[in-house]
Amino acid sequence: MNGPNLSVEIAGVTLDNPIVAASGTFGFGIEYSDYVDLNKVGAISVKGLTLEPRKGNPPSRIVETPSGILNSVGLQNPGIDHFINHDLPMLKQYRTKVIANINGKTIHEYCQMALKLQNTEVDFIELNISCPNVSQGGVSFGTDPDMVYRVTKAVKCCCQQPLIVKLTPNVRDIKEVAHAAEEAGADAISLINTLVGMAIDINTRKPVLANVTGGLSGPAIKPVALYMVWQVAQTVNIPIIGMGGIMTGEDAVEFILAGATAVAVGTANLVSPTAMLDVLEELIKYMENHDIDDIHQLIGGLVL
Amino acid sequence: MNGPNLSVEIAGVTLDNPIVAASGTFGFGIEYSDYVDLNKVGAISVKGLTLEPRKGNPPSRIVETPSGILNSVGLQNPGIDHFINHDLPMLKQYRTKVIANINGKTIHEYCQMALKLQNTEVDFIELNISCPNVSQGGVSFGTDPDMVYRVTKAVKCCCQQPLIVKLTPNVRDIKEVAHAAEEAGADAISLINTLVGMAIDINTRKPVLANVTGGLSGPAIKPVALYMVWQVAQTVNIPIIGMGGIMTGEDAVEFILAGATAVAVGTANLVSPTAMLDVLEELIKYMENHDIDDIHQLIGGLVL
Amino acid sequence: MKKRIISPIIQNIKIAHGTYKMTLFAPYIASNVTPGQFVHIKIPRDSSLLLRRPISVNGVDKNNGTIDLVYRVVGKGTSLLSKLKPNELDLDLLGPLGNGYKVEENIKSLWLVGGGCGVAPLKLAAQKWSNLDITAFLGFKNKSEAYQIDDFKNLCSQVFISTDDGSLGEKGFITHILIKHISELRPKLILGCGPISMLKILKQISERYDVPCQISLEERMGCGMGGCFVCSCAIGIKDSWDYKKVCTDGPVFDSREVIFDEWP
Amino acid sequence: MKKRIISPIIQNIKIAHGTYKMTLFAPYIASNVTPGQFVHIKIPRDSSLLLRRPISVNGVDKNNGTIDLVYRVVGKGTSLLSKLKPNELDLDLLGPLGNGYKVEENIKSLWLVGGGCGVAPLKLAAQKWSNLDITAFLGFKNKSEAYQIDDFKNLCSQVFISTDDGSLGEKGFITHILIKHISELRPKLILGCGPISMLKILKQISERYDVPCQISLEERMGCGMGGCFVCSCAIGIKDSWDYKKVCTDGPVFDSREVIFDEWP
Ligand SMILES: Cc1cc2nc3c(=O)[nH]c(=O)nc-3n(C[C@H](O)[C@H](O)[C@H](O)COP(=O)(O)OP(=O)(O)OC[C@H]3O[C@@H](n4cnc5c(N)ncnc54)[C@H](O)[C@@H]3O)c2cc1C
Ligand SMILES: Cc1cc2nc3c(=O)[nH]c(=O)nc-3n(C[C@H](O)[C@H](O)[C@H](O)COP(=O)(O)OP(=O)(O)OC[C@H]3O[C@@H](n4cnc5c(N)ncnc54)[C@H](O)[C@@H]3O)c2cc1C
Ligand SMILES: Cc1cc2nc3c(=O)[nH]c(=O)nc-3n(C[C@H](O)[C@H](O)[C@H](O)COP(=O)(O)O)c2cc1C
Ligand SMILES: Cc1cc2nc3c(=O)[nH]c(=O)nc-3n(C[C@H](O)[C@H](O)[C@H](O)COP(=O)(O)O)c2cc1C
Ligand code: FES
Ligand code: FES
Repeated sequence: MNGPNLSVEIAGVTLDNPIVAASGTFGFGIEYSDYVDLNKVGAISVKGLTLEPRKGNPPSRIVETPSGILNSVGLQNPGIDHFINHDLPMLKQYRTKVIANINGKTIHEYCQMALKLQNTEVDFIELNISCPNVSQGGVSFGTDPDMVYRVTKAVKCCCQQPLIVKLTPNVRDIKEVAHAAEEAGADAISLINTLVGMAIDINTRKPVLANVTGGLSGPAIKPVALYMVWQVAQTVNIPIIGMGGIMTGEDAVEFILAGATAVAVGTANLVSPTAMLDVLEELIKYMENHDIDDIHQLIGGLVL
Repeated sequence: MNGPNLSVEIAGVTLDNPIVAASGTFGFGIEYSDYVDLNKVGAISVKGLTLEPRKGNPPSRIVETPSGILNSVGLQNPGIDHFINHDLPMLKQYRTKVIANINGKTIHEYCQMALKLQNTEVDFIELNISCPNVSQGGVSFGTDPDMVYRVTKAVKCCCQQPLIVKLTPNVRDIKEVAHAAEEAGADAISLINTLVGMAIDINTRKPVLANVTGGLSGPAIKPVALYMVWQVAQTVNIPIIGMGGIMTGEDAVEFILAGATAVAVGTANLVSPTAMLDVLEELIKYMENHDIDDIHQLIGGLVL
Repeated sequence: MKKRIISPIIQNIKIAHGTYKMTLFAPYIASNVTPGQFVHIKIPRDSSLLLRRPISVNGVDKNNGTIDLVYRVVGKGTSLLSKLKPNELDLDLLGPLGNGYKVEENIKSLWLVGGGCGVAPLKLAAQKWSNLDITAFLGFKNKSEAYQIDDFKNLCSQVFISTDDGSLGEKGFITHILIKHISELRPKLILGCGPISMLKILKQISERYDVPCQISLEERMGCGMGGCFVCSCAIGIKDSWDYKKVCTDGPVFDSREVIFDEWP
Repeated sequence: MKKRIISPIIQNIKIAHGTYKMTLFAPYIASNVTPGQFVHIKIPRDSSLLLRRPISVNGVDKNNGTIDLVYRVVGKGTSLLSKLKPNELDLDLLGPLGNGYKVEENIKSLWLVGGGCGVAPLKLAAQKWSNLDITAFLGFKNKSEAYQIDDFKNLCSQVFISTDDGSLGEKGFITHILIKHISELRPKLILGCGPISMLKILKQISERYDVPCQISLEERMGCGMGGCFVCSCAIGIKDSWDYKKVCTDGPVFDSREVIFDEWP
């Protein structure tokens, strides 16, 4: 007998299954090919791209916290051109869908990147709007609904692929921001990005991260992420890619019940290279145990 | 030889040591007298009080999450009159300072409670402004700098004791809110309260908490709390009571280095009734190992 | 007085399907515990599991200073406990906690009604009040989940067993068997423990036949000391009840006072 | 090829103050590891500790399919490892990871310079290249922290030891001893591993005397596979460098390419 149906559609693109690699935690995919058959992953959101190559922040860039990690990579990446010419063709040998996670300092930069991605094999563009917007005095785009509207609208006008807007949790009301993205034409929402946090080395009295602060991810933030996904699911009509601390199939089920059409695995990839396949397998097992033959029977299935 | 000096002053009131019981996690203190010599705790912030007795939310009210807990007690308490007549006299048999944590649905209610506390032996009033403000359509007072200013100002006018304003982390910019509280006359700031979160039982498909959402606390949120305390310490000139996931003396040192004058222990009290004494002992050990003879040498001692 | 106790593990064995018995060295608790009281266990090793787990005391051996706990593996904490070996490490317990069952001097006969892991604390009651005339009604899902039946037979005048599938004793809920006997025998006091569905029926039965009944409630706990207000249960009379604390006001309550309608 | 391996613990013993040696059954790694490569270990039991810990391979026994790791207890993870007993559980490892030391065919003599736990991976180098003429310079804080000196003596032509306090070998930094010999002997290749302060001096020395030198760097890691970009170190030439990945581009780099100024 066949297993349950796992394929989901996001803005007209079909993913074989709802498991997505969260941006920044799975490189450009190829790094993991010793461990993972990339054909088995629904989609891969690649490391955050910028217009020019970026060195990123000085080390240390990571610190372990209780059931979480703080990172301050600072968007180290080889630049979007290198991605298009070098990494994308390698990744495109696999069935997995490719999400280009783009990061701009200005709206113009986002648009330039979207234009460069035209006529490439990229399946989705993911707008990461958590990074500080230099021209707005360092406040992150993603915390201001107006800015979210403007950047989404602008990129939507010049991008060919379906547009995913990735929300930051460092806001007062996630619904407001999600609503702004949908209004501006986003085809899907992904959330959450990391929470801002820090750690101090009490022997040196210095911050552990050279960048002082970092982004908190992992199981520690799962309850917050789940709440926000649920909130956004009640607000928008576009599909949601939920993430934040997903380590197991059971975690994935929670996010799907809360309203996510797909789920992304981030920190778990740092813990185990096969994390996504494990999550997928456990998700299938859960569905079989509960006689669920289509993932759509779970999406948004929370009972209040 | 004597140990290091641990006493700190907050708004003219001296605490024997900087360890405070976080509101809601240590009842009215007396519950713990089998385990803890209450004279040894710097201060106790009692369970959140309301004008009238409150039943609180239906069970389940607690769920464990990775390195954290979600709670949705819903401010069950016997009302401020019962506290003043019954609990306060018992607690006042001890040296520990008493912080009355008050919770109103309107500014008027906060003021009524502050007035009731006049001429009582309460040492501090702590304004918990994380609860939804009914007259403002359910948005929490604490997420809007204007409302924070107004409620703080109003209570400051009618309260006799030093006023601590307790901030919620569910905001975009904690500095803004802290600044508003200071401007309005707050004598101290305490932070952080819990982050909003949820958990789903994948077998019943229902939220685990009857109230659907709850507040996340414990080590999971420590990096976020520490970051916010550090941010606020750079913004205000009044003392800070830092909290969020403090389980050990080392955790306490991190918060003190980030700028907290005192630290509150919350979730750890649920894990171990002697948590505060353990934290205190470890703090002393750290100071001794590092030849620090006065806690003031640590406060704000982060090296950038 | 409640204490914090560091307790060596003497034995930890499987006694039924998914059910384990752990014997701990804890003389203070062995001497001071009342049936229905519980210990609050810190789960060792995995520091991501913050909360203690409440487990009732199942039996004591005052001479050896040991207590028995019987627990079902339902989640991460109990699964971790089930894997511990004797002397591998010491458990950190708080106890004895809560208010146990109360049997007045004038009571001569006692009915115990337990279901599933609710049978466990009743064994301590049978042990403590073994001088009384005890009738036990014990319900299990099936034969493989039944445990300690011989212990009850040794301590009680009469023991009735039922299983959902009839694989042991009578087939059906234990409350069905109870009801068959209650109209003729009219016991003076019932002590009950088990799943909420059973406790609801027990409350109805005891009210219908006007037999005093004490039941032990379960709720998710934090501190276990009355400090955090998370372990609430609705206690009082209809339209005039309050949330009481299972940890310090309970876990044992007079069944007439428990307002199950307020339970989700 | 990198693999994920579930590895039984064969032995886990203290070999010096704060320093442990763990022997694991991991035939695949024993057969495929190069000196300087490491395994990435999942810390068992405490699920609040998410990240794996990178530990270099210290020795191999291909016949028995075992590898040795030597590690210092510095924090929660290594402390937990140090308490594990043989056969208590299996460790989850990734490996062999990273680029190890490279010794070209034409090299006939080799100098190894190690400090503290940096001595550990050099033992595998001594083992692998024991047919060459090896001189080892090993520095420790004091006698009680020294380990595996006899092993080096068996594998190397000459072994120099120093300790900070002179309690074993010469007193002072090992780089001082190195400098005393380098001007006359001019080695063909130096392989170094140790604290960053030592590596900085090693880089200077090797540049001054124009001796090729490979050093192994440490940085906090995430994935260990090049996927997360957290393990950065500045590699290149002054004013034209990039952050490379310690996990896949390293941990071993040509010392001339390591830009220590960009290190915090
Ligand atoms: C007063 C009292 C006495 C009890 N005595 C026994 C006993 O003798 N034998 C026995 O098998 N069980 C007993 N229980 C239930 C037992 O506490 C739970 O089965 C256990 O805590 C589950 O832990 P876990 O980590 O395996 O499950 P998880 O689901 O992983 O636990 C997650 C959290 O939920 C709590 N929780 C889950 N189920 C329950 C429950 N039914 N009641 C209270 N908290 C729960 C846990 O304590 C923990 O905080 C008792 C409960 C109470 C309140
Ligand atoms: C390639 C490589 C090889 C290594 N080989 C050895 C070896 O053979 N023997 C040995 O004793 N040590 C070695 N180390 C250092 C070792 O990885 C750390 O000492 C260890 O991770 C500390 O873990 P902890 O949990 O005890 O410390 P904690 O401070 O509790 O660890 C917290 C986090 O910081 C990381 N961390 C802390 N110190 C270091 C460090 N010095 N380098 C990298 N990450 C660190 C941990 O991995 C963990 O993620 C090596 C490091 C690297 C990068
Ligand atoms: C090391 C690391 C790097 C990350 N880099 C990016 C990035 O470049 N772009 C982005 O949108 N999110 C980035 N993220 C955020 C993740 O994609 C994800 O939103 C977040 O980590 C929450 O999911 P998790 O808890 O499963 O990790 C990064 C996260 C980590 C841990
Ligand atoms: C069970 C519980 C009840 C709480 N009740 C209150 C309350 O009544 N008033 C309040 O200001 N904060 C309350 N809090 C928040 C704590 O005081 C504290 O701000 C928060 O838990 C973070 O600290 P921690 O991580 O050490 O627990 C409560 C927290 C918990 C866990
Ligand atoms: S568990 Fe804290 S009050 Fe009952
Ligand atoms: S540890 Fe992830 S890239 Fe090196």
